[in-house]
Amino acid sequence: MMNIHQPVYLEDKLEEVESSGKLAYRSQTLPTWCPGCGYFSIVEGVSKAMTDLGLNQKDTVCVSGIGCASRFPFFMNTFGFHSLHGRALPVATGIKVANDDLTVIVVGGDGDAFAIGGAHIPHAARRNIDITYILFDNGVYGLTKGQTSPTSIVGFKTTTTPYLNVDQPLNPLMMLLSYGASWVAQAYAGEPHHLTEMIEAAVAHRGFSYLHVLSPCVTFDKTSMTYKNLGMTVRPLPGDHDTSDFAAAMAAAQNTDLPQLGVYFAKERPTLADGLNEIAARAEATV
Amino acid sequence: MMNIHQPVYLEDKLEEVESSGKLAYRSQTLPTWCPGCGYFSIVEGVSKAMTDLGLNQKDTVCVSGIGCASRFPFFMNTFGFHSLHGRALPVATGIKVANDDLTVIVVGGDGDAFAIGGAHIPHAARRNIDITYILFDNGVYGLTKGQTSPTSIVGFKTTTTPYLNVDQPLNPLMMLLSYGASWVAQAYAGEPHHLTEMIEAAVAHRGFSYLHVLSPCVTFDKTSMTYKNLGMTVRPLPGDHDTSDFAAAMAAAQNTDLPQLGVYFAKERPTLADGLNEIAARAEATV
Amino acid sequence: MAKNAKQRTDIQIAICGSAGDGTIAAGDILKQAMAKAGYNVIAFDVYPPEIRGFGKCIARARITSEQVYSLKSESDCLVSLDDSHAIPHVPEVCKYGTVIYEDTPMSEMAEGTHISSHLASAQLPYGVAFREISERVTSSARSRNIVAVGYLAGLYDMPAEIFHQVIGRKFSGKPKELTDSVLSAFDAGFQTGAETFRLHFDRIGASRSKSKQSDLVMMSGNAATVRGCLDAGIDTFFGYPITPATTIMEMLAREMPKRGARLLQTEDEISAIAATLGAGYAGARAATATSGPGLALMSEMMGLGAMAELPAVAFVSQRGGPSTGMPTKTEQSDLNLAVFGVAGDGQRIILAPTNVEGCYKCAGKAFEMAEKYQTPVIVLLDLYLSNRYEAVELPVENPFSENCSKPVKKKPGKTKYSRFKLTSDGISPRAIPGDEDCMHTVTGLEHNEQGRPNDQPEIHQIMSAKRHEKLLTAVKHPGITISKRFGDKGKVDVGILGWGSTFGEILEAMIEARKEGIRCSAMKVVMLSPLPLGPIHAFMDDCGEVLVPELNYEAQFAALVTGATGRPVHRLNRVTGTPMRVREILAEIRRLAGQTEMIAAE
Amino acid sequence: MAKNAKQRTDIQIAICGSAGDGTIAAGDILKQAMAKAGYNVIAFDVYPPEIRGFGKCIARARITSEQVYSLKSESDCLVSLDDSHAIPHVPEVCKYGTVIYEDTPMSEMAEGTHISSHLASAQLPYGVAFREISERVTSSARSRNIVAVGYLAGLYDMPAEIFHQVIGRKFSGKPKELTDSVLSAFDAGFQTGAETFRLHFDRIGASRSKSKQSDLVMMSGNAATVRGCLDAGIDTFFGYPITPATTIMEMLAREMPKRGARLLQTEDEISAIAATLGAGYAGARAATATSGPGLALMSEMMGLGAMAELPAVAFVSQRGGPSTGMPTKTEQSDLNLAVFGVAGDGQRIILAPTNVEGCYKCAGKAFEMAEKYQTPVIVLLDLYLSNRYEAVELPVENPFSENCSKPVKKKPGKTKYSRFKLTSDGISPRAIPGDEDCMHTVTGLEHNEQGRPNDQPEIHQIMSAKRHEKLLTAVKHPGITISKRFGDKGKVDVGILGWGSTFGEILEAMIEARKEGIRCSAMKVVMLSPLPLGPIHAFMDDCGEVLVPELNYEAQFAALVTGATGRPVHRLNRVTGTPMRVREILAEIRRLAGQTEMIAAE
Ligand SMILES: Cc1ncc(C[n+]2csc(CCOP(=O)(O)OP(=O)(O)O)c2C)c(N)n1
Ligand SMILES: Cc1ncc(C[n+]2csc(CCOP(=O)(O)OP(=O)(O)O)c2C)c(N)n1
Ligand code: SF4
Ligand code: SF4
Ligand SMILES: [Mg+2]
Ligand SMILES: [Mg+2]
Repeated sequence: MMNIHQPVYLEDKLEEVESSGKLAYRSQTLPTWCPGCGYFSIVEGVSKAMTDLGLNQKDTVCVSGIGCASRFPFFMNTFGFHSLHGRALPVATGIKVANDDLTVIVVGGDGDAFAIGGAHIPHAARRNIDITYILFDNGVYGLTKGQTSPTSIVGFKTTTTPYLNVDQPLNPLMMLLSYGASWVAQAYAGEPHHLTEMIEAAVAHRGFSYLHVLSPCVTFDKTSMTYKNLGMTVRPLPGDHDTSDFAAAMAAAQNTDLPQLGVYFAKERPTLADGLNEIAARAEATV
Repeated sequence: MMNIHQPVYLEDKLEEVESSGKLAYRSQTLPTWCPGCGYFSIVEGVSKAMTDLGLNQKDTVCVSGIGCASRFPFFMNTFGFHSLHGRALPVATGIKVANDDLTVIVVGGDGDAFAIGGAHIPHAARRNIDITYILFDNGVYGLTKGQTSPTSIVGFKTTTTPYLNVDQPLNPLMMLLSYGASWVAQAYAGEPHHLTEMIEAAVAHRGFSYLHVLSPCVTFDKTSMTYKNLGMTVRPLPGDHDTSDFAAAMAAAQNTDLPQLGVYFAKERPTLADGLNEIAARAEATV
Repeated sequence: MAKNAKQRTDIQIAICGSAGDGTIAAGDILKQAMAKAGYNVIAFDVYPPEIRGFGKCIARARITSEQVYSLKSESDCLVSLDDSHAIPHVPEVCKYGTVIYEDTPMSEMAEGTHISSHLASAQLPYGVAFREISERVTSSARSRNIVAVGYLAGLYDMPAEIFHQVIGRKFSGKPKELTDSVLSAFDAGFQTGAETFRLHFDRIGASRSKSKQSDLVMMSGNAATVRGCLDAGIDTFFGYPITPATTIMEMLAREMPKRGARLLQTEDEISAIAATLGAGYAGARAATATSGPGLALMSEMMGLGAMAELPAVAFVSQRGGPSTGMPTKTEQSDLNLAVFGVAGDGQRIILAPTNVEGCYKCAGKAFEMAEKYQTPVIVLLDLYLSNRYEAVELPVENPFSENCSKPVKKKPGKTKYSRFKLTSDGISPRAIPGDEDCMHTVTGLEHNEQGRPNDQPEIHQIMSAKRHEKLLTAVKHPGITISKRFGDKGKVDVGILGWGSTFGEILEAMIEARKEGIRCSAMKVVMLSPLPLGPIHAFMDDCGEVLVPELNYEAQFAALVTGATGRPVHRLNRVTGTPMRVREILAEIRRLAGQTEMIAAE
Repeated sequence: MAKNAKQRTDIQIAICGSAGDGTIAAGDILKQAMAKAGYNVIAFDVYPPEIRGFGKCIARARITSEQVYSLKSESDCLVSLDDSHAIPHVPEVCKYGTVIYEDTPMSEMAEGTHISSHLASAQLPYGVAFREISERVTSSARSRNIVAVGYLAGLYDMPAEIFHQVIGRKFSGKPKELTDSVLSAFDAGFQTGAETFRLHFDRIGASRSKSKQSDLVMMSGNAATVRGCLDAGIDTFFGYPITPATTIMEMLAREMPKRGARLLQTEDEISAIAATLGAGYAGARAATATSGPGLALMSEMMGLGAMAELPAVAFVSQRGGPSTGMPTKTEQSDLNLAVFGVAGDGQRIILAPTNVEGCYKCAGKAFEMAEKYQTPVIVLLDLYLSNRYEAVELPVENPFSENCSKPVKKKPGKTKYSRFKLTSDGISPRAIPGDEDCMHTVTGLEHNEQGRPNDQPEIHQIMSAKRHEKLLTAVKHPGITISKRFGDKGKVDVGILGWGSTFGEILEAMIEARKEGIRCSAMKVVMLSPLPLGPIHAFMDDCGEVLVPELNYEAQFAALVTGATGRPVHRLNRVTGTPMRVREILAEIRRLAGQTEMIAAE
């Protein structure tokens, strides 16, 4: 795993990219994100992963809520659904239930997911809906210009916490594990190669895969989740980490001071579609 | 801990109750629950706990959402707020932020809490709001006549899962632990003495206390969370369980086949009111 | 005794008891049998909001040979299974009406607690030993309710044979001994009834059409809605339980998987509508069902549906409000929320059927419209319609189109696909995920033809117009009655404008008024948004006075119509949780008819 | 050059650039200084929805000696900090108006990209070397915007002194070197401007009232709202960020803790309103703030507030809709949602201020009303009002009552407390947790006087009436203008009925029309629910034609008023995300005035 503390811009790598075929997955719209925003690495990573996995654009849907992160579908040349703040998962559920054959990638910010959208995650996870959820965690509300978020650390100064945040942040990895997510991993926007690897594995997983991406907001966070701070603290999960060991995953997730990157937990179990097919089979049997 | 598999009715114990002073906390309205419903034990337990703790009725507010469980405030002679489906916690947050001096007891059903109300629990827990949340888990939607709930087991037959439920149930104890709840315990409606003990401890805890009560719905569940099944499976947490050991609490919570009763986790940390007072102090310092 | 074939039938029977008495079941057997016998039946049950306890249940059924449109406010017969509940309903029994009650109360009763002491002098008392008969023939008191049904059938000369069939079907799957014991309870009751001395008006007259018996199905509004969904080829349903919509989901949960369609109980109403829009986006015929509180939660998502031009069908069965209100009582007070409850200029289509057959039609047509006009469609029911039973004839041929989507005609690779292309009717050809070369992103942000976010003044103006104008064509959607006028043609003294379940009472009142010589007609409006303004204007032009009776406090439809037409109307409102009464409407028609005359005389 | 003290001032300046140019900051200094100098100032900034990028920003300020009510659709002066953005705005500069632009572009420019080639012949070009001057005096190009402000001040003879004060305050807390460098950039610009040859109409005239300078505060609508909250003694605020309401929470977050009041950013809007109602129940003066999408989510909770009779104040600042719509553009299309967006008959109070001072008043009075009438109160703002700056005079004495609660007068232990007691005005004495002997449970279920769930027909009817009738008294709430007529008294040809931020343009158009000899008056309606029907009827009685201009597609206020009064009105609607234009309204007034005459002549 490399230690790059600056994101890679599409523009910088235009030549490399053009020859790689990745551009097929990118729309003509250039991301409206701030220069330096960690999110560039993610859009780059998804494009790369799609190329590597050979996904068909017309059979892929990117679904998002509202936020800087959620602008993502506009930058992809796939089908897209830019929905409402917090509602990406239920929209994706509808899409996937309607058409099993689609590859559905859901993206969103920390506020989108864990504040307003908090009721939906447990159910997408426990039902093991076969979608990939990429969470862009910058520990702040970007699009609305810098308010505190559910993952903001104690002591963080924002426009709504001018006298510093006093609320203990949530621990998304632990939460997703407790919900029964069948695949849970963490990556960092400053390590784009590992990030891409993780995206590929997430999309490849059959069932609900949750990828938590630590991603600096260079505009509204100068002190907390910066490239500098993250660069100094992130590290890979230990080489002997057993992704089938739930307790080990939980223990690793508790260590928020030194965020560990990699796959925390992975387990194959029946998906929602499997369940619905089972129901249909039982129903037919009664006719 | 006794092994009583039938609930105790108020009516059966009228004399005992009248002399105990508990009736002060009970409104004139008799619970509209079905005879045999586990909820009777909870209303009884809360009354007893209030007597033992010497709480003043006028300084106590019972807050609920919607459901059979949520009818609770009508049966108490305290202040009460029967709010909307899923919204008991944010309402209670408002009450407590407005007036620190009130004792706030929140009750609700499994659907109320973990389906429609799922976005609110993480935040009440992480903020450590000094309220007591008593969750009446019957694994089914009672008031709407027997649909599946987020805690219904796989294979449960309900009106909305006539071909059997296929969704893996949530694990509320693990979820609450992962949210950072500072006090987490489990009780069983069929063991009213232990239940009352737990309610007392929950109310006494300074901070957010979560008490999960397993409580049979005798009308809409004849097969799953019955007195018979629960009576055979529940057991106390091991005597040496360390309530300060988070990992041990998580491990114990994973054992859903043999639900363990008692305090899983307890930890003192600053409450939301402490935080808000800190903010006020910092603000005053800037004036 | 021979049946008098020439006699017209119009008899309303109310069975009243407490939750444990089998009241609703008794009513169910009665209405099923009479519908099977070829009568028109309208039935409606009232039950308490609590799961149990000893709350009052009433099952009412009006059985007629001619077409009628509502229950009567007076019943011809009251069967009491529990006197404490039934006593307050004695006054609802008409003159020379029949009151049937238990003659063997379990214990001695306090004075005044027995129903017989509450009858008016012109009401006919029939005391029957239900309990005793039940115990005698089934060795249990549990079949009291069946004995009562049998007695009723015997008393009124109803066809015992058909009751046997209905009971047989109801208990199919149960042990044969149980069915037999129930049948013997019925027979014992029937015999007692048939042997009772009675006056001629206790006998039932002819059914409408013996020949057509098999085509009449007894069905609730929610069941008809479900049939409409199934016939329209529903693919997905996402819902969250709430009275009185829950049974729609419950029936679909049984039926959809048999056809490979998929149903999911979501975590709340927001997810239900979000998933419905997601499925609609992916090309499915997708629906959800809820009541007022759930619709309130769906408000933000509904706006997304309007903006992103996505199909979705939402069945909304109203109950008493505001807030949790009265979950088991009827009301028409969610109209404002349905029509206006959206941020921004977010108009969508609202349909409100007026009877059970209409539920079927509107349900199926809602899918067509959602698909064709690319917008959420709300079908507004209410408890009185959802739970009301009527004998209806469903069409033999499936009346719903399989696909109403405007197809994308595109030379592959040639031009770039524009999801929101401006067209003359405002409807853009729609592609769905999986379609070659049609990738696009839908959004709740204002956007240009390609779907890219764009907040330029001209774009917003033209796109707002597009989204509204396409809806105007929906008032001409084929195969559905958007509005319809009944009664006198041409100029009338009083016109009654109505919507939803109350239209039955309106029709009955209009018919009565015409009998009294008042020139009168009634118009039902089925599409509440966009309003069919042409027909409404034409109707109002013909009316001296316009009356709008509805079950809400704020006169929501009256204000809606006046706001859209600029014409004042007379309001008649009632918020009791019970249906409007025909006589209230009639009184108002009479008053207005007098008023018009006075004005004309001035 | 001496200032011409007799000259009236009415000059509108627009500064246009991209997000990084300091456009908004430059506009801010200008408006603050001119307000401090005693002028009336109305200012409004437009910025892009994206966090960054090179989106267009425009800061507009109208500076006048007399009271005016809106921005003009034409500006007298345009300052371009980025020609690519400013070129489309050249046509908005009036005849003989001034265009000021950068004379030293960084690189050579392609033909047509320089603004100077886009001016009309009667527009006056002033090329200035902003960048060069900035680099010369501050050794950085960063203060270009300040140089531009200085130039503007010099050109127009504005008081440099006061600009110095404003810049000083703006940079207080920053290093002294920075402030000094900014001041020198200003001075260099000022000198250049003052030395430029100019025509007389470029000079600024007298300010309104030199003596009252200190009382005029430059304030945005949201800032005035915040002041209203603070003066009304707000105890708790729960909110979730959303444009354009976020700044209300952000300002309160700084101010409330200083007074021991408490603010919490909740997890969503549902929790925000739920906590607000909880706090209100517990006796606090509690508020939240949001925009249309958030209000949509609050719909169910708002209904609970109405049913359980709980106080709550919600500030709702509208933006372009439907759905996410146009977050940084203005619109008045959430009226329907505010008035009707609730399940059941759930009427609540809606206030809509028409200017910045009104924001202050409505904010404070909303707390009084919520408390007195025990109901949610929505204060409906919009982006154009929230972000608009006006020089306002705030009252010296706090105009808001400390407590408007109807107290419980109860002999302790004597009678049982009835939370929902029926009284002549519908308002029941309210107890809160902690009050001795007053325990009760509030609920969204229909309930009796004690608050116990009850769905009897009579109870629902009488309680519905109670909840609605108490609101009727609110239209007479003391100390607030519920509606007001301006312009000609008595019969007029055209009456304009308006609400919200658009009323400024309406007033301006009305004044113009009167100058043209059209008999004309305008009425603002501040309370939109319940509507003050008496004054509206009286006004309409006086008007030949009634015009309702508003910024939405569906003519929401027009339909509301017609629905409530039964009288048709003329609609004037615009959905461009920009304010209504005075000349559009004027054209419509002229048309209608002609029409009335024609009718009168027939
Ligand atoms: C219902 C609703 N509430 C609030 C908003 C305003 N809003 C837009 S994005 C956002 C939060 C963004 O934060 P996050 O989800 O962390 O995404 P980021 O911008 O940081 O990527 C908010 C509050 C909205 N659009 N809709
Ligand atoms: C917004 C909304 N949706 C749905 C309902 C209908 N409803 C009432 S209670 C309930 C579920 C009850 O289940 P649970 O929370 O487990 O409580 P229980 O009745 O089992 O105690 C539902 C779906 C409602 N009242 N409001
Ligand atoms: S505001 Fe923050 S999260 Fe948003 S684009 Fe800019 S850097 Fe990224
Ligand atoms: S339905 Fe179930 S949960 Fe509700 S009161 Fe009856 S037994 Fe209890
Ligand atoms: Mg974020
Ligand atoms: Mg339950």
